[in-house]
This record gives sequence, structure tokens and C-alpha cells, in this order.
Amino acid sequence: MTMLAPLRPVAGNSFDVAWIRREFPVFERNPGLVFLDTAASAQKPRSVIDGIAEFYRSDYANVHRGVYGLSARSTARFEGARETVRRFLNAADVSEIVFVRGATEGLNLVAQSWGATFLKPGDQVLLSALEHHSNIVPWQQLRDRLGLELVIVPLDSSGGLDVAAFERLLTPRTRLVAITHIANVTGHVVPAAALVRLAHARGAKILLDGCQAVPRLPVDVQALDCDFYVLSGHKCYGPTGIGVLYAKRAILDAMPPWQSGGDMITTVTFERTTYQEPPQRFEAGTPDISGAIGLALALDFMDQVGRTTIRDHEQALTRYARDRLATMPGVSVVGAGSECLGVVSFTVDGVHPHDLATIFDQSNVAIRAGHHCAQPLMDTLGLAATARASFGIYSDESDVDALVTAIRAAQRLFDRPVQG
Amino acid sequence: MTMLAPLRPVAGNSFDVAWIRREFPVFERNPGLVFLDTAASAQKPRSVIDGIAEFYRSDYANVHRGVYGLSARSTARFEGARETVRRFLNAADVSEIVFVRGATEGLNLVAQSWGATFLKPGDQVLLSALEHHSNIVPWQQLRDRLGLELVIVPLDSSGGLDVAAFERLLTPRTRLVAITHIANVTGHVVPAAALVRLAHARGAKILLDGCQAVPRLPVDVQALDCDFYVLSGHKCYGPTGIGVLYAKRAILDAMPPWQSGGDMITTVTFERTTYQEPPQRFEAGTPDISGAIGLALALDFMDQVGRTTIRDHEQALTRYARDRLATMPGVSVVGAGSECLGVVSFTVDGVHPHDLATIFDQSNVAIRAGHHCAQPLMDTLGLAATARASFGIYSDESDVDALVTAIRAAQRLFDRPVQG
Amino acid sequence: MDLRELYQDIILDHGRHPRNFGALSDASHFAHGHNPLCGDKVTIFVKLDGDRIVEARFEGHGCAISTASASLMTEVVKNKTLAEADALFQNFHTKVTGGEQIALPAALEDDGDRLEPLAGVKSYPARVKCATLAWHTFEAAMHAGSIAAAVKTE
Amino acid sequence: MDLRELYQDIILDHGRHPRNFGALSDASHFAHGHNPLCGDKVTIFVKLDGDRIVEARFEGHGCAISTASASLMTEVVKNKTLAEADALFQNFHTKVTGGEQIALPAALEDDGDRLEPLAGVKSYPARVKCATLAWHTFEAAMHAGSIAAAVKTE
Ligand SMILES: Cc1ncc(COP(=O)(O)O)c(C=O)c1O
Ligand SMILES: Cc1ncc(COP(=O)(O)O)c(C=O)c1O
Repeated sequence: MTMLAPLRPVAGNSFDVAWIRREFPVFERNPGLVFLDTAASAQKPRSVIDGIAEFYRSDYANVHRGVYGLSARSTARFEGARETVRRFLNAADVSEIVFVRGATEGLNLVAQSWGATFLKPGDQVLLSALEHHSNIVPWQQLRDRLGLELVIVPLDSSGGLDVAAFERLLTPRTRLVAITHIANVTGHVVPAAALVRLAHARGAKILLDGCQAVPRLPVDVQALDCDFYVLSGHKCYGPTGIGVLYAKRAILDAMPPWQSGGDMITTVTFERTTYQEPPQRFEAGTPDISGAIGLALALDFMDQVGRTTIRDHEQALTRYARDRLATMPGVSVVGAGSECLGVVSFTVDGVHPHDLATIFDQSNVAIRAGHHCAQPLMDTLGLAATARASFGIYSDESDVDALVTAIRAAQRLFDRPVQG
Repeated sequence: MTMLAPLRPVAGNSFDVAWIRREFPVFERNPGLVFLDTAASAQKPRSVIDGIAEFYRSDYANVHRGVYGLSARSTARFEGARETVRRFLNAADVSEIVFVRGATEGLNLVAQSWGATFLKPGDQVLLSALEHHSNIVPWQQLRDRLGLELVIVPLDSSGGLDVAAFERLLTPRTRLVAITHIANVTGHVVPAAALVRLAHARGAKILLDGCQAVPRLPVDVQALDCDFYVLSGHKCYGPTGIGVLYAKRAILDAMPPWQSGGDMITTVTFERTTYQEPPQRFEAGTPDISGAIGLALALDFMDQVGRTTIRDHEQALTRYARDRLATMPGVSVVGAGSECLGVVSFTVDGVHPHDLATIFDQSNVAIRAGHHCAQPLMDTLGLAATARASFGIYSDESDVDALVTAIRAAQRLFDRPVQG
Repeated sequence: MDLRELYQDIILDHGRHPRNFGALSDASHFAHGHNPLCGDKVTIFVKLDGDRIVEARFEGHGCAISTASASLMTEVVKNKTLAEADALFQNFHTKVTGGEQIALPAALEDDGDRLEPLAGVKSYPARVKCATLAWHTFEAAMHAGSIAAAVKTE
Repeated sequence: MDLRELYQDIILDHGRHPRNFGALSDASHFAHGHNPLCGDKVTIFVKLDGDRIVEARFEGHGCAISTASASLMTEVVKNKTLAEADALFQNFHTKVTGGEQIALPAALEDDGDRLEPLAGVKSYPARVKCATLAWHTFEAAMHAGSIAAAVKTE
């Protein structure tokens, strides 16, 4: 396993981004790359890339059922990864960590196992106008199957979650609240702990979609006291194909299995099958062993950098970006900024976001353009598309400066006089 | 991407196993390893391990929605992997290739999307006594939900599928046949093309579980004419976390989505969502991008070695192993051998399989002991557990010889006179 | 490649001032088109007289490429037969995807040339769908008989 | 480690000729145990008189380790109080997992020593569950009151 060199001394609230960046081979291989699409997926540090390769070279075998040494080592690495995730989220018990493909699968699992079992016709599920499609469509499917009602918490004037409306919309019929921890289009951070208290006071369970939060904020599921938490590994510097569903043990205990097959059963006859305890009950088939191990290496990397350091860095950089964009003529930043982290959406007068992305790409500035899998939010904002820049552990002010330069170039290109 | 050196000249029907083995770093890192558990999961060649790492270093970004160059490259690699799988299975169209976590997820997808939509109370699903839990439990869940009947095709006297009984048990009520292509406990190869013809003649759809077949046999889904085919990447020298569901396009077109979220939708409002065409309709959320690419590299590796070469090698080695074990006093091979490929299950008088596995491990011989996730088959065979040796592209006669030596050592250890 | 090759004057002009923009109240055919990956939307309205296109208009919002492509398309298909419009689409398609060029009948060469400014997208694979959305939607409108249809490109 | 350390004579002997094997028709407590990963199954039967174990037997099939462990367990718990049996289990558990040793009361030391041959499994993590299955099942039988229970180790 490749170990990181000790962190360099940091200046002020920041850390040595140049050092961090050297740990991400993508920047060496793509000189000049200005990567501003971390909210879609993060780049991977050397320790993750090399660690997965090393695992396959040295310790790989299928897990759980092997008596021989290689399989015991593989199992120890895999279950060790689960413990790493537990520690990272400060879950009470390792059995509360279910490995899934990503947040989307985690949300579908909750909807189809917990939701289909415990929700009844007429029950309400509270979502917000900030949600990613992955936290909308599974609930729509369930609504159509069970006759639920989806209630949508609107935005406040800054484009964040309207907490007063949240409180008002919580009713005795609200059985579940499912809300993003950080909005993927605007970077708005919701007051998660307060929402959990409000939901619990009304007797509702609450799920937080932590896709954008886990890479940016220290997250402590026990302090939050949320019932469910989902995340995607590829967004926090880990490999694709792996994510986590956290749920309180008592809730997992009551949930029936969703997918079924090997590894999640106790006995099988053709008449009857009995199931394992959590988390195995929810991990049918051979799991993504190297994915789990890669995720643990990514979390270790984040821990080594320091999670409050990361948050402070993202905060400073987000502020810097919003401030710079706000002063540019013809540029509009989406949503007000005080509570935004890691993500900035914007539009440029006269240049469609899609065209911006193409123009930026010519100067190696990678941003995302479109609806960002949040069409209902775009409808609410009255926008068909935005350009979105998002930051990671390896981003710095020079990336923002490159973005500003690229916006100016796009404006020059599009504002030129042309022959009709 | 690491390319393989051209294959060495082969002697007779075989190929240069020493060369192949050098392509698998696990043998260099674990000198003396006798790996006989490929049926549980295969080891990975250098081209897969290094290829995944290289992909992350050079070309990684999220797929499908990015305008910039890195994302376009990543998308091209990912969709190129789908085309590699199509070619490998000879599917008619690339849209028939759905990426899933593994065979287990593929089977659950078919049961919960196709099965829940098209099966009615009283319909029969035909399984066999050879099945892995992953091809039993999803159908049991569906049976319990819909009121289906599961009909089990028994074994013939050699321990293979009883084809006469198969024919007899197919009735007008049989809507689906779901059967393994190669049995994971005994290595029995079923006459897949004949079963497809029989099923279709009765108007039933047929699914083949190709987990053990794809690494060992050339598989052509159009020649087989099966309706569904599933495989796990980690069993054919690819990474964990990825597998494939093949289904005929007309069938996929008629299937509703199962999981829902990003990437599989066309439009989303809070009222209504419309879904993409196959295969995207069935791939909710960020896919396992590196998993798909790694799988394609693994299939390329198999193609380079040659798939009939691999089959001939596995066949010769399986025969050699069965012949050697059959002559050992106190050793019983499970099932008769003419149609068996890649897998040998056996028992040793007076030594439980679990003890065998521990004893073998001391001499670096890795086998699997237990029920192999096929408890119903074990019940049919009247065995609580077997020891199972299984082969891969890198296995050779010396591995079998080491196994024989290890069996003798176990017998000596257990047959010694002891003080009561 | 220079961005001016992609964003030629004619593209920007049609992007800013699309021709034939707005619904056609007496359309005989129309279809909605959608690119779900970027959110571009277009509706194509056509009025047929026999197999001749007597009017073609569009509505929607999208990037400069997709707007200019829709605008130019409505211009060139007007007063063409369905077979001629199809020939123009085939030719255009190879132009923007970089496929093997399909020759146009002499009578259509001028119209083909008018679409030339969009050929720059072939160097931007992620943008080809923007250029073809209007055409796919036009085709869907024709195939739908006189019934509304919806297509999407991804 | 030498395999003879794991498969000591006493283990093989109890594996081949398990003591107290077979159902107990007048059991006051019993439980089924199962290790789903290897298929080992055991049923523990106990007859209690007050809080004293007057009879303990077992049935099932498994490897040499699990069979010997069940056999030895039924021998040492007989004529012990529940508290004593529990102390033996605690002590045994640390022995086979390699945890910090929990001392036994002097009166139980001989019984503790009789279980010593199983200590070899601590070098074989995959086999620890085999050694503890009988004990976990015994515990389940006790906790179930006089009702049958089922446990499994993985
Ligand atoms: C025949 C068969 N079917 C299904 C499976 C399940 O595959 P996976 O665990 O990769 O989903 C296996 C492997 O364990 C198998 O051998
Ligand atoms: C807030 C949010 N939720 C859910 C998702 C879905 O994550 P994944 O595609 O990894 O399943 C994303 C990322 O796209 C996201 O940003």
C-alpha cells in the first residue's frame, strides 16, 4: 500500500494544494487541466489507484466463504473497509454500514425495502425542491405503487431550503423525510441536525443524501441522529461502483431483504429461505470487494488531509469563486451564497451553458452544463440549464482564475459583431 | 494500457501456461500458491489491474453528461466496453448489454422487472436442482409475492440435468426457465441450445446463468437464442462489482425500470418521469465505470488467449483431475464426468471438507469447502459439504498434483492412531 | 481547432436571431424533440401540401448550435419534397458526424452548402447531438403521419 | 504452525467418537445452531435441575473441530451450574479468539484445561466459528427459557 508522505506545513487556514495535487496522477497526465467537475465525480489519489492494484496483486480472493489464507486476507481487508466507513461516519456499529453501488442504489434500497414495508396509502414523504433525480424518482415509483403523497419543501429567497415551510409541511402523515445534505446544483447546505430534530419531533424518519456533503464536511451520523444516510464513493475520491447506505441497526433489523442471492442467506431449500442479519442481508451476491477497499483508502486519504481542513478549504474557495463571478458583467450566480459549499452554478448572458462548456474545454477548463440531474430544481429556478463549477481537495484559486478568463473569452467570442 | 506480448507457440491442444501465469501478479506475490478456487472468483491479469489504474490516471471523469474532453474520453471507454461485451457474447445489438454489479443483481433485475410485470399467479418457473442460490432465492421472493409455482428439474444418474424430466416438466403454464449453463458445484455443462429450443417450443422464455460458463466456453447468445443471459465479471478475470445482463432487445423494451435515479430518465417533474431506452433505463445512477472497462480488458485477455483454446485446456485439466482423484483410495468425486468442465467436487472419507481446506492451506493449496451456495443441490446429493477444486486459465497439471499430495497428507494426519 | 470554426458568424447570427421561430398554427405535422443530457428542447412544425413542405417553423430553447441548426433547417427544407428533405438530412448527417460523404443531387447542392457552417461540430463529438436534434425531430414529425410525436437524442 | 497443534489427538478422537452424541428425550432446553458459511449444524440438548445442568447432549454434523468442541463442551458443562458453564464459555472464548485471558475460579480450572486442545484454532481465524458454534448454541438454549431457539455463527 502506498503511504502518503506527511502533510506539509499549512499556511493559515489552507493547506498545501500543490502537494495534494501531486498525489492525483490525473494532473500529471493532463498538464494544464482545470478540473471543475468534482461534484459529478472526484479524481482519485495515487493511494486509491495503487492501493486497489496492490490488493489485486497480493491479496485477492472471494470473501466470506474461503478457509484459505488468501481469502481470509481478502475478507479481512473487505470487512476492515466496513470498519473504516463506520469510523469515518461515526456510526455506532459496523453492522449499520451496508455497501451498495452508490447513493442511487442506497436510495432505491430504502424505498423498496423499508418504504414498501412500512409506508401505507396516504402516507406522506417529504422531499425538497433541491433534490437530485436519484432522491426523487425512487419515491415516485413507490408513490405510484402504494398511493403515497410526495410533499415538496420549497426554496427560500436565497435558493436554500425554506426551513419555515419545512416545519409547516411536516404533518402527522409525514412518515419519511428524504433530503439532500448539500444541493448538487447550488451547493446550499441544509441545516441537517435541525431538520432531524423537527422530523423526529413529528415522529417521522429522516434520510439524508450525503453525496455532496461527505466529500466536503465532517459527517457524524450519531450527532446528526439521522435514520438513513447515503453516499457515493466516486464522489469522495474513491472508485466507481461503490457507495454506502447507513441506517440505524434497529431499522435495518426490521427491513426485509431487497435483492437476494448468495451471501445474504442462512439456509435455502426450494420451499423456504432464511436470511442473514444486517448488513449481509442487504448485500446479495459477491460484493464489490475492491470497490469497498478503494473507498476505505479514499476515506483514509481524506482523514489524513483532515476533514475540517477540507471544509475550510472548500469554504474559502467557494467564497472566492462566488465573489469573483458576482463582479463579472453579464454573469449571474444562481442562489445566494452564505451557506454554499463546493459548488457554484452560473449563467452568462447570451451564451448558453452548453456552448460555455465547449468553449471552456478548448482552454482545458472542465465544467458541467445542463440540468445536473435536478430538473425540478431547474424548473423552480426557471432555468433550462446552468453552467456549474465544483471544487475538490485539489482545487485552488488558480482554477477559479482560469474559469474567469475562460468566461471572458466566451463573452468575447459570442459578443463579437457578426455578418447576418 | 499494457498490451500482452504475442502468445507463445503452443504444444498440442494446450498453451503456454507458464507464460499465462506470469501475466497474473498474484503468483509472483504468493510464491507456491496453488489456487484452485477460480469458480468462486478468478485472479486478475496484469492487463486488467494496470489498465484500470491507467484509466484512473489518464482518462477518468463521470460519463454521459460531460461536454469536456476528459468526460468524452471516459464515456468512449465506458461505451466501448459495452461494445466489447456485445462482441464477446455476439449479441445482436449493443443496447442488449446492461451493466449490473454481478450475476446476482442481473437475476434480481429480471425477477423484479420482467418477472413482476409478466408473470401471473399460477404461472410456473422452471429451475433445476443444480442452481446457485442466486438463481433460486429471487424466484422464491417472486413466488411469495405473486403466487407462482417453482418447478425443479431433477438430476440424472450422472448428477447432470435430467433432460427427459426437463421436457416432461415443461407445461403450457411454464412461462420462464431459469437454469445454470455450468453447475458451480459439479461442473456439469447443460445442453443449453437444446433446452432453449425445448423451452421456446413450449412458448416459455429462457434465462441462462452463465457465471461458470463464460470463463470456460465460447458463448454466442444469438446461436443459443436464449432470452436472458447473466454473468459476473469477477469470475472471468475482471474486477469485482461488475457483471452483465444480456436480454433480447424486444424483451428489454417491454420491461419497466427497476432501480431509478440519474442517467436512466428522460424528463423528471415531481408529477411524472419518463424513462430512457435500454440499456440506460436499467442503469440508474453513476455506473461502475472502471468496472466495465476492467471487464472489457479481461474479455480482451480471454480473446487473446483464445476461447476454444481455453475450453480445451479446461477440459483436459478437468479430465486429468477427475481421473487422478478417482483412483485415490478414500476419495469420492461428486457426479460423473463426461460433461464436466472446470470444477471438481469431492469428499474424503473421515476428513470433513472444512478440515481438508485448512490442512491444504498449510501447503498453499487453496480450495473451497462447504455448500458452495447451492444448498438444495447438496440436499439432493445427500451431502452437507464438499471440497471443491476449480480451474482457470492459469491452472495446470502441477496444481492437480499438489492437490493429490495435499489429500494424501490430510489422510495421513487424520488416519493416524490417536490416544482416546 | 479554432473555436471560430465551430462558432462561425452564420451560427451566431442564427443562434441570436433564429429564422422561422414560433408556432405554426396550421401545421399538418409537428413533433417535440429533447436532448435529456443537456436539456435542449425543440418543437418542429411543418405544413405539407401533398409531399411538398410548404412551411416549416420551430420553437424551443437550446444552445447556439441547436438553435442555429433548427433555424437553418427550416430555411432549407421549405419548398422541398419529402424525398429532397430526406436527402438533405442524410447529407447533413454525414457532414456533422464525419462519416463518408453522401453526394447531393445537383439541384440541392446550394442548400447543402448553406448547412456547411455546422460541419465544425464533427470535431466536438459531445455536440453532434445538438446539431442533429432538429433534424431527428423533423423526421419524427414526418413519420408520425399527422400525429404529434416526440423524439430525443442523447 | 504445525497442523498437529490444531488437530491434536484429543480433537481427532472426539471428532471420530463424539461423546454425549444423540438426542435427549427429556431435555428441558434445546437449540439449533448453524454456521451458514460452511453448513455445519448442531443441536444442543440440556436438562436443567434448578440452575444445575444435569445432562447435556448434542446432535448434528460438522468438521472435526466443531464436533470435538461440542463433544468436549457436553462433557465439561455436565453437573455445572449455569454460572459455572458461563464462566467456562467466557474463558474458552478468549482461548480460541486469542483475546485477553479471563481467569477461571480454581474449581473450574481442570475443566478449563480439558478445553485447552481447542486453543490451536486461534491461529486459524476462519475456523474459530467452528469451535464456538456449540457454545453459542448452548447459550441460546439457556436464554430461550424452555423454548427451542436457533442461532448461527458466520
Ligand atoms: C452458477 C452461479 N450463479 C450465480 C453466482 C453468483 O454470482 P455473484 O456472486 O457474482 O453475483 C455464482 C457465483 O457465486 C455462480 O457460480
Ligand atoms: C445530491 C446527489 N444525490 C444523488 C446523486 C447520485 O449519485 P450516484 O450517481 O453516484 O448514485 C448525486 C450525484 O450525481 C448527487 O449529487
